[in-house]
Amino acid sequence: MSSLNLDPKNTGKQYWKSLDELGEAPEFKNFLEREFPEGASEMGTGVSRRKFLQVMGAGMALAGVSGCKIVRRPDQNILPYNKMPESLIPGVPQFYATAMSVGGEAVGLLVESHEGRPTKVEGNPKHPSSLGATGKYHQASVLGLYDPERSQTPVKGGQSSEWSAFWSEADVLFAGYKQNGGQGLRFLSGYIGSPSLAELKAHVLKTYPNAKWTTFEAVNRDAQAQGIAAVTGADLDPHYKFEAAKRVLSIDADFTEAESDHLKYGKAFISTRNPDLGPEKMSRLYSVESLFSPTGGTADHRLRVKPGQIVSVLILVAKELASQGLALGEWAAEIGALSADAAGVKPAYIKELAKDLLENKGTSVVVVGKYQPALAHAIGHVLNVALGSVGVTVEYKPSVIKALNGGSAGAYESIAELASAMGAGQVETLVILDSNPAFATPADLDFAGKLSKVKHVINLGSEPNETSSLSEWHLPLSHFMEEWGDGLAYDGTASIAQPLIQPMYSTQGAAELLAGLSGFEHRKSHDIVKEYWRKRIGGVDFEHKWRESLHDGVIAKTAYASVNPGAVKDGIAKLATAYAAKLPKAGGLEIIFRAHPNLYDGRYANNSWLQELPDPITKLTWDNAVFVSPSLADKIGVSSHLFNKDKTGTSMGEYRNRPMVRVTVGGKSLEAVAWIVPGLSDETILLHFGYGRRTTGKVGTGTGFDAYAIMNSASPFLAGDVKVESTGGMYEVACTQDHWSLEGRPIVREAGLEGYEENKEEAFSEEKWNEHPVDPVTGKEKSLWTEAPASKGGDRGTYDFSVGMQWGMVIDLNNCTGCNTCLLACTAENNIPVVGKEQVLRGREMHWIRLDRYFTGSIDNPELVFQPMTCQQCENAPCEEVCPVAATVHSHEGLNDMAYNRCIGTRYCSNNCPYKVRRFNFFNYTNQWKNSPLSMQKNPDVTVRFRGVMEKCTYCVQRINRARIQFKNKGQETIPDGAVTPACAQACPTDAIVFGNINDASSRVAKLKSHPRNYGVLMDLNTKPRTTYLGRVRNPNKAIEKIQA
Amino acid sequence: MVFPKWTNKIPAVAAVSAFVLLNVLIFLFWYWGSPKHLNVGFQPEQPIHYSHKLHAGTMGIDCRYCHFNVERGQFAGVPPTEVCMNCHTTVKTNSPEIVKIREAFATGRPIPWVRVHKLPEFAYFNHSAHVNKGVSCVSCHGRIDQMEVVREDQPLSMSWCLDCHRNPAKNIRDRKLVTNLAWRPDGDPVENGLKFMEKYHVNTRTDCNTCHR
Amino acid sequence: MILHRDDDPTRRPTLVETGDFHEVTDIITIPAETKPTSTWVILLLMSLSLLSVMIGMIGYLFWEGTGVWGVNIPVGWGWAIVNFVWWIGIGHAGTLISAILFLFRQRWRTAINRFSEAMTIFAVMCAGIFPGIHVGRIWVIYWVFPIPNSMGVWPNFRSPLLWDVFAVSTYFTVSLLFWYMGLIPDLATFRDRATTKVRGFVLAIFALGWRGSARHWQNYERAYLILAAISTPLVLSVHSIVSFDFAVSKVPGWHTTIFPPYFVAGAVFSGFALVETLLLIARQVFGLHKVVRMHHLDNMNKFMLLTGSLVGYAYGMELFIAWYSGNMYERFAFYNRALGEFWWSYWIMVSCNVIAPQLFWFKKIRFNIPIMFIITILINIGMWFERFVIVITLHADFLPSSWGYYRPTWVDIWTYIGTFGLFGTFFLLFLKYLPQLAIAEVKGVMPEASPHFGDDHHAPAGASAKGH
Amino acid sequence: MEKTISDVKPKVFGVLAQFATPKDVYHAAEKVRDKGYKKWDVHSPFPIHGIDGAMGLGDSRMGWIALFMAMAGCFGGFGLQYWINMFAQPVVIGGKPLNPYPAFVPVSFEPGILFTAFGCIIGMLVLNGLPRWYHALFTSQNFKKFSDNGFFICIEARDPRFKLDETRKLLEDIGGRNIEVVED
Repeated sequence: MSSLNLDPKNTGKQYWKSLDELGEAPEFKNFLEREFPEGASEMGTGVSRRKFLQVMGAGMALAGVSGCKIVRRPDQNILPYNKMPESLIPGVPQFYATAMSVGGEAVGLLVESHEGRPTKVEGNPKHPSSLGATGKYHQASVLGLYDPERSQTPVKGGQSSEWSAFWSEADVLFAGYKQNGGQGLRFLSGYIGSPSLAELKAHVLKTYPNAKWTTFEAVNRDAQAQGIAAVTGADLDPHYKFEAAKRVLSIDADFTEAESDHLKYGKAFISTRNPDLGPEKMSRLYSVESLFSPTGGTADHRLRVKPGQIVSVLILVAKELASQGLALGEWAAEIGALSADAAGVKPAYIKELAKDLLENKGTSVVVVGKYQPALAHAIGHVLNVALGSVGVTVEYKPSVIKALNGGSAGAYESIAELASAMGAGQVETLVILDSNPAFATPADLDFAGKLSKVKHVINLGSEPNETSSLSEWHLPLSHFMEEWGDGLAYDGTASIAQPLIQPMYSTQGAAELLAGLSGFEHRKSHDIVKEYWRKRIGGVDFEHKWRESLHDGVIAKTAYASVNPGAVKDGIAKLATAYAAKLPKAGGLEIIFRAHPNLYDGRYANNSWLQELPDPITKLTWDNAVFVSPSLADKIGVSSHLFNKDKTGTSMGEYRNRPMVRVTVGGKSLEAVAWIVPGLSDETILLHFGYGRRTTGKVGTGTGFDAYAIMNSASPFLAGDVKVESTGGMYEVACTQDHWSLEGRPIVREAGLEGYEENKEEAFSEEKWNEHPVDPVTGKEKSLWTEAPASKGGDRGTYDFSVGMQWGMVIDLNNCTGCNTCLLACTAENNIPVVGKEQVLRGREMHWIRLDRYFTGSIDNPELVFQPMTCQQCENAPCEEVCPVAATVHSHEGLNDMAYNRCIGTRYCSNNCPYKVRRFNFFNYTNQWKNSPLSMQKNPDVTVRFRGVMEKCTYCVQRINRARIQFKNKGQETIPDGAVTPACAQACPTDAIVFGNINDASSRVAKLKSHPRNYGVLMDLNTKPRTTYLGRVRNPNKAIEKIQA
Repeated sequence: MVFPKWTNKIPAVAAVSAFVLLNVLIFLFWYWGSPKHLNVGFQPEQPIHYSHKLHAGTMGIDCRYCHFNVERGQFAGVPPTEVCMNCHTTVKTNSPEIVKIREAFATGRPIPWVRVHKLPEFAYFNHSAHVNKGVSCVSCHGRIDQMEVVREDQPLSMSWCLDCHRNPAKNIRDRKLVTNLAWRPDGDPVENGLKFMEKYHVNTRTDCNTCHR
Repeated sequence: MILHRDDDPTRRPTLVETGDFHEVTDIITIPAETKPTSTWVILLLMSLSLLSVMIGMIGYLFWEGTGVWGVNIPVGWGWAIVNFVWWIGIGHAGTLISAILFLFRQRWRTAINRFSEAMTIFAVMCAGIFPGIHVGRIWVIYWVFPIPNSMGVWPNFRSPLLWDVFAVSTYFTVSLLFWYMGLIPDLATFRDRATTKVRGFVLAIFALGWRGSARHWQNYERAYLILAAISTPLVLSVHSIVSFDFAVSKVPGWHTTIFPPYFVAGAVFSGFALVETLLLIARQVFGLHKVVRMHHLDNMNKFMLLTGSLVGYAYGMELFIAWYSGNMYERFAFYNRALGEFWWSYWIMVSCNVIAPQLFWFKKIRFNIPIMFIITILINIGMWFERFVIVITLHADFLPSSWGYYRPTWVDIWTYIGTFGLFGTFFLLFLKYLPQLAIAEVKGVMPEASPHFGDDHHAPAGASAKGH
Repeated sequence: MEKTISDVKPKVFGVLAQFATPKDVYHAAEKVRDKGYKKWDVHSPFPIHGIDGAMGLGDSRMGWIALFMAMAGCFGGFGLQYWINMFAQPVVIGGKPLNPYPAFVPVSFEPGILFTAFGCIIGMLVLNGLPRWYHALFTSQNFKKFSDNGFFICIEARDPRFKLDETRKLLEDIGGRNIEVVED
């Protein structure tokens, strides 16, 4: 089983045995051909040779005949290296530090590489924005690298071409601009997060003084910058220090999911959510929002208001604070002058809220979301200053974005300016760097239409998209894992992004293109980056520093220092007028636009992992939808199609088709499918942009609905005067969890901090929660059998779960924010196939982790709980006893082993699994990797499962075994705590998942297992799950609870 | 109609012959169909007539000189061409076989060795885990040092693996001797094995996940 | 069932009106010796076409994978298992009727036993198909048998599915032997009447040279008795074991001790229903009014009334226990059955299985061929839905987050319809070419068969043949 | 005398006589039995109640065969399961002990039944010396009636008491008709 199984036809490039598994390697094909002809008869009627080969091709299929080979195995080649890279041990993965930037903010990563193939992304603990954690986009990025539909060669007018051809044209063209200083030459890019690129940009603008550079990101922090600048007079970013905050007021801020630096914030915030800190130390989160954000789900009090009222609530809080004696400094008068209308919000609520903040003066903080107007950010800042939070729970640092991109105009203003210039025919050449304005811009700009007025459109992008199809030249962009680069974290910390693999196709980086266009010097990105940093950190020992920063993934001492914000008077008044102008008139229906949680602004539409990743709140896959509140659904008469009988969820089946609605905003209208979201404020529509791509790969095209079509560049994220009516049409939506209610079952257990404090032992006990606790009579489990640990026989039939390493897991429901990263990490680590919308509709998604979401309380204004549900590794596993062929049995270390190659696929185990966490290959889903670079992403340590085989979470047993061998080779029998971390636990930003040896009393997991909050799901079935949960404890404000009651 | 007399013999004859035939079939399948017979003795032609007998046997080069990853990695690894070149830049440079190697090295085109020992893709075998616990190469690969051309010496079937994983003693020896294929313990191999099992904390596992992931 | 008329051996059983053995032989053999009727040919062609549909569907399934069915997670079993249990249930009446009625010396059994045994065999064939094809990797299905192999791996004998494998295969084999054994003397009869060489030859082969020797009869009768004696517990065990597939699991609505008796009752219930359905058709087509008498049908109807009521009781008991157990999951499972998204299937089941057979309280209905025909059909439908209701319970078990829905595909539907082709084909061939009634047994229960016939001075033969 | 008869070629198999009803053949059988014949038989389309008594036959041995097979099946089945779970494949499944004997009941019971069934049919055939496609009686056209409405007694030449004329005479006396000498 050599991993060096090279294809003789190409030298150097490394493939791996999975290609064999997928029946690709030619020698493997005829190997099968000669090996299994008799086997064909076992396939039953009507199976052609070819199909049969595919069938036999996949790994486990061999199991069928491995027991009885019919003919002598024919030749199969092993192709060794010629010169072997140092430090490479075949079969042992290597990790390299790099960094990935989304929206101009870099997060440091460690990428796992198998014989030169990047296969898995982990967080870089040394990087301030990662701290070892990763987000969805990072986990999914590795798939993007192998996306078979990536742009691979330059394309001119639809015809694939050569870089040389491009340069010969470009050189002529730009020689001309050299003369006229770049008259009619425009550049468009997203936020630049790379210092070296920023320098090049400056260089370009120096070379072409008359050229203009436009920066546009559909998702941006302009409002924040504007607001803070207005009251501080400087381009500053707030950096919240949740670890120090005891009271948090979140104004529509999804800071554990979508805000800048959310990985860091999540960790910090969660660290204050441990109920054992006690009432003094445990934080309390007030969340004011219209939509249901995961952060809102973790809130102790979530105030559900209409979008237009959110700022008003903030104003009221400010005024209330002032009236309770908080000095608002130079802004007191301005704020006093502000008018606020928050009809429906109880004044008492505001009063108590303000009181609580005031009582915790100095340790409270106000966080304002990036979609809120500048005014909100300004007031937020004012309150933080007044509450004495600055320096304690929030500090200010120069804005990275501003530093690298400059410019005072907001993104939407700039793009509008560019659009009008194009419309006026003032743009002769437009160079677009890795952005997709033809799609990701509000329809009122008609950007796509105006592109036709531009003579030369040069578009550098990673995939063919709406813009490239309208470009004269589409140039392929390298993936960040193929290209040298650098990036700044939100706090300014710089990282070098080193490549892990040679560019797979003839692609180039943005820097290389710019270098070429500016100085006509064709430098490689490596030199560009390295030269830049030589200038920056230079010094005699630069080479050493360089290697060090490559190794660490961060460049030492580059983080920005925090600064003391200045105070600018009557900044608020100015913003107030601007705000009032855009504020939709009260009373009417309002619509809010947000970036899609998985597709961002649409750039990830062709990433099948992200497409099939369920939306955290609604669990929709492969589509976005017009989100309406239950009451609004009633009003527009679509609820009957959405609700199930007793309104405990959307209907499971009678209506597979969901109703279409027509949404009309400012004259533009969009037909999209409607979906009910409990907890969304009434009279509000939420629509995510990013879906509805017209031109992209097979995966993304034709999924969802294009929200940009009804967005308006003037006020992109909030609009009033909306009409919505049912069209009577129908549309199929693939949702992975229709049911909302817990049906009163003790699956997710919650308690208030007070109740928990009173009686910790009781709060989450079986006796309290179960009608039938594990043992009503004697206090011991009821079992007909002497259970395994006691049973003996045969030579190694003795199982004793009290000796050796016994694996177990604890998931802290207090920590889980439902961000889905674990799910993607699992997908990447365990070669989990994507099944597509049709199969999800049939209920056949393959994710090993199901991130269960339940709404509790009233359907209109519920609370939200998440529960990651995966194989519980029961000691008395119901799945095992029913398997007729013993394909799933127990290991000595308490794992519920699943031997894929023994499975015959009766699906009985899944039926008998009370947690329904087993997944079945109904079709040969792994076909999708055939003849595709996707196969190179697969983890060689995990078998690729074939059609007809059951699979499930293994606790990442391949990692356990790797560690075991590693330590045993050192002569160490037991694996130390922390040496094995499953993919999910490693990726989790909030450390919700703890894994380890429960026999080792000193291990984290063992400690948690003995914690009073620890409980098992469905313990009354005596399944003895190895995965248990820590009950959820909220920290509500009694006074406010009274008001709500 | 009336059947001839001899038809009365049919039942007895049929019964007996059926019984015999069945046993023969079972035996044939047992023998011809089992990996013991199918895998053992597989000896493909190699692109280069490399003789383990000469190198490992006569000249006594240690296995780990070429298969240098065997103690660190999952795979013993087929040596990169440069390993051959270490010696053959000077030794027997003009033999036709060496010429092939030199060409391969020069062109960077890998030598398409033919795989002899092959486990199915879903079975994960780790060389280091075995070698470091004193399992000798010879246990699975036989007397490579006596093979002109490498042949498969053991069935490598699952039950064959299990046999050893259940009673490993006779295949465990001093770690220093794992590459000494000729070595035989003076006394009872089991006793000797038990000694080193003690020393190396050998406790073999038979859980599914030991080999299947 | 007290059948006073038949229980007095000295009186002519109403089974046959004639006292002449030869006439009996004729009645039963002539249909097999004459040319097939056009009705028969048409029916056979229809069956064959359905059979080919089934084969096509299975081929498609092999080619594409289990995904062509409606099954999913959480509903891992769909129509395949429903059909399996349904067919196997139907397969139960056959052997039960012949075995139990034989042990109880119910002489009227001779009217139906050959039918029902044949039916059993064909039904079990149909049933056997499904467990075979419903697995994901059909080409390794042989792993369920304890065959020594170079992997050193063995089946798991804790699994009800494995018990199924043994139970069903045993049941099929034993039924086949039982049936064939009964056929031997009758095949001899056919043989001795054979006119063509080929027919004579073939029949002679299968008659094994039977010559009605008293010494042979002695062993034969004893062997038959023992077979009957072991078949009875076998029948009970088989459906009990099938019910274990559900009862042994943890799924709420499956995990219940009432299943074995309830399944057996249901099986016999549906079995009798289908026997009667087919009997009524055959009776019409082949004019067996003389041997299959009204009061046989009456007995069967009474039996269905009994088993139907048992099944109804089981339904009620399930609900009661679910409520009484106080287990929230059980309670919900049954609430969901009756009022959840699949409420319709539950109520079809109840009305067909519990309400319909209650009509048999009325003598008029028990003696009304068309109505009883309809009722038997209804019962068969109802019993299919019973299994559907049970299997579909999977769609909402413990964790609400995992709840799903089930919807069959066209492949599911056509595979099921196709099995009728298989059943029909075999059954028609049986009707045409084999003795539909056990000739020797029918003769054996005639008064004339008694060596003491006429010794005592009873009502003359034929008298009691009339009336009732 | 016997000698000459036995020398006759083709040799005589026995004398076959037909009777009208089960009753006749029953009483005839009693008489043949009383004459002390051993190698003789009654042929009827269906088992005649009590004929074995009338013929003085012993009890059938079927029961013992069945019992033996049943035991073999049951213990074989259980033994297999026990061996597999305790020795061949001792893994813990579902947290149950290695020998969860209640779970082994079905697969012990079913083989028991299966073996018994085979024991019955094969045993029956063996005891009856079937299949036997050739038999002297099949040469008699009249004998064909045995499977319809004919009742026959055949006394075989193998019987020590067999004397062609006497035996034929006896069969006539006890009411046999269509008496013929069946040759082998």
